[in-house]
Amino acid sequence: MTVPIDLSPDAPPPSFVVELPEYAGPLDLLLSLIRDEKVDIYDIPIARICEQFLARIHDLGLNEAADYLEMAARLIRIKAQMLLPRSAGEEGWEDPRAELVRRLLEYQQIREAVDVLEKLSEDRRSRFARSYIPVSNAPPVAPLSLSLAELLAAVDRVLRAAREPVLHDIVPRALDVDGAIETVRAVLALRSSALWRDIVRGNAEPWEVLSALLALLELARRGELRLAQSRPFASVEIVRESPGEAA
Amino acid sequence: MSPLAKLLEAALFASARPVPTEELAVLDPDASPAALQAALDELREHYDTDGHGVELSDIGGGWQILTRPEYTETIERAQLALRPTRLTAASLETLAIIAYRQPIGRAEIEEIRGVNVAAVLRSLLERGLIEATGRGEGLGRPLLYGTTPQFLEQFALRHLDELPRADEFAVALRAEPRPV
Amino acid sequence: MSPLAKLLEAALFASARPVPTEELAVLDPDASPAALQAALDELREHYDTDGHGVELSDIGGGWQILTRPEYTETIERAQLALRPTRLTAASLETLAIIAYRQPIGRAEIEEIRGVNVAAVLRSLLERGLIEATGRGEGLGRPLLYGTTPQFLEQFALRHLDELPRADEFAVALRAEPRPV
Repeated sequence: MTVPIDLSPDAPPPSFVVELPEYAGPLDLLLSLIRDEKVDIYDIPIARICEQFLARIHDLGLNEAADYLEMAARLIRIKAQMLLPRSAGEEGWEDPRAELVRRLLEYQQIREAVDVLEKLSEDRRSRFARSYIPVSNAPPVAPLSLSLAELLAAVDRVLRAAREPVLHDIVPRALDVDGAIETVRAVLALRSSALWRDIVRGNAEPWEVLSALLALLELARRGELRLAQSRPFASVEIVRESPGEAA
Repeated sequence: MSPLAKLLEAALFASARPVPTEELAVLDPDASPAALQAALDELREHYDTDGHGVELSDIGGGWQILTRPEYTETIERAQLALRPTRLTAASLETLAIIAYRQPIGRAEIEEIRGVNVAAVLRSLLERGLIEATGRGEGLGRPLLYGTTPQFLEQFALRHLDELPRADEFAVALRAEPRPV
Repeated sequence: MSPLAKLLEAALFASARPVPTEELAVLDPDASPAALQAALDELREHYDTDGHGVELSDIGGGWQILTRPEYTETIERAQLALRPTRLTAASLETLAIIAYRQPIGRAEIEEIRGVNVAAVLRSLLERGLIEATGRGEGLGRPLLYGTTPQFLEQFALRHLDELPRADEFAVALRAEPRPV
């Protein structure tokens, strides 16, 4: 009656862990060389490290990897600069390794941050959140405010972005909003509330759909009607709102 | 609670679906069917007598933990009390493309929009506005997406063909002789 | 448990994501912030002392019920739920840089890591751990990236400032004190 702990040999062998590239990048490789060689990062024996870096990327078959080659070139350049005679005297001399050291230290800091994140994510990975939410128990997600007009405006944006030249001259007056307003008023004169499909017939032309939408928005703005949704995703109800009428 | 009851609670909580008794048995191969049933009863009892907001239910082909019906309404009401959220422009555009080009795969959407749409697709799926409707041809048989019945409800449409056709829509916004 | 604690339990069970305190407050508009906190404490206490398979945590900017770690392997072996895959070293490095330096552009990340990060950025975006938060100055107005609430959730953080400060890291890399 206890939690079974599987210690059987058929648990996946540890070697089965996905093998990542040995180094996360040239700086990682460089840092590990510096660590292996136990040299001071502020006084890197550049010739030796450079040689080992080249040997290591050769061994790893990284000769083709641009990122590693770029670092190799940089090391060679620093090595050459180190060999130059210090002409201006000790005062003006700038250590050619300084920039590299700065980057290595910065990178080392990131590696420490990685350790922190790794530990945090392991903690969280070991706990499950609820994954199955039955439909009837919807999570407290805010309802969605989304109208057909917004969707159609998005279609328009996409179309314009997709075929720029086709849609240049836009004359919105092709719509008959006034006519649609009359239609809506006529429907609401007969009934106190209506649905979208009472206003626009099923096979309506696009301009009719758009006109009706704009008409509804306009009438809602003027306070002649109210657009209501009893719950998220329910049909939009168009409710008459006459100021003179008792509620 | 007993160790097995606690394990069952954790497993039912984490499970991606209701879990039939046979599958729960896998959790502890040493537990007899009677012991398993006893632990399930214990968990149910605990929820019922100890004043919890959830209950253990075995309807619908498996065991699951559900919120108690008396709280459902409050939770749903709270949902309405929240300020309605709006879709972002990116989501709207992706939704528009899916509405008009369904079934459509992610790669095709990204080609039209010119940006990665993975996160947007996830949020539209979560919203229940789109769903995977099948798989396409070609490499990896990509998922194809389409709109859901909820999408129609959101716009108070009966059928998809009540949407203005895309080409008509384009035409509707262009210079046309004024109708009527 | 108190009625409010039960209601909170029901609501948290009904959510797959952490629920911010403000959203929980909507559930009972009459409850004061102190009462809400007391009920959350009560629920947490109840899970901890009454031997449950789950616990209450406040991470990712909200409250969330999670299973206790000791059950994870068993649940995963029974294939009732799967742990998310681990991030690769490259992804973690990139994510660490973004977490500490946000908002930050791709070029700057590549400068720090010394490698091309285009593919890694794409995968982090897909996982919803980072997002484009704006555009930087300069040539081509590059996209700048920042972490998402999901990042906090996945790393069990309440706020970004729970991360150790960068200057707390032992930057000095004098591996071995060398005699000079």
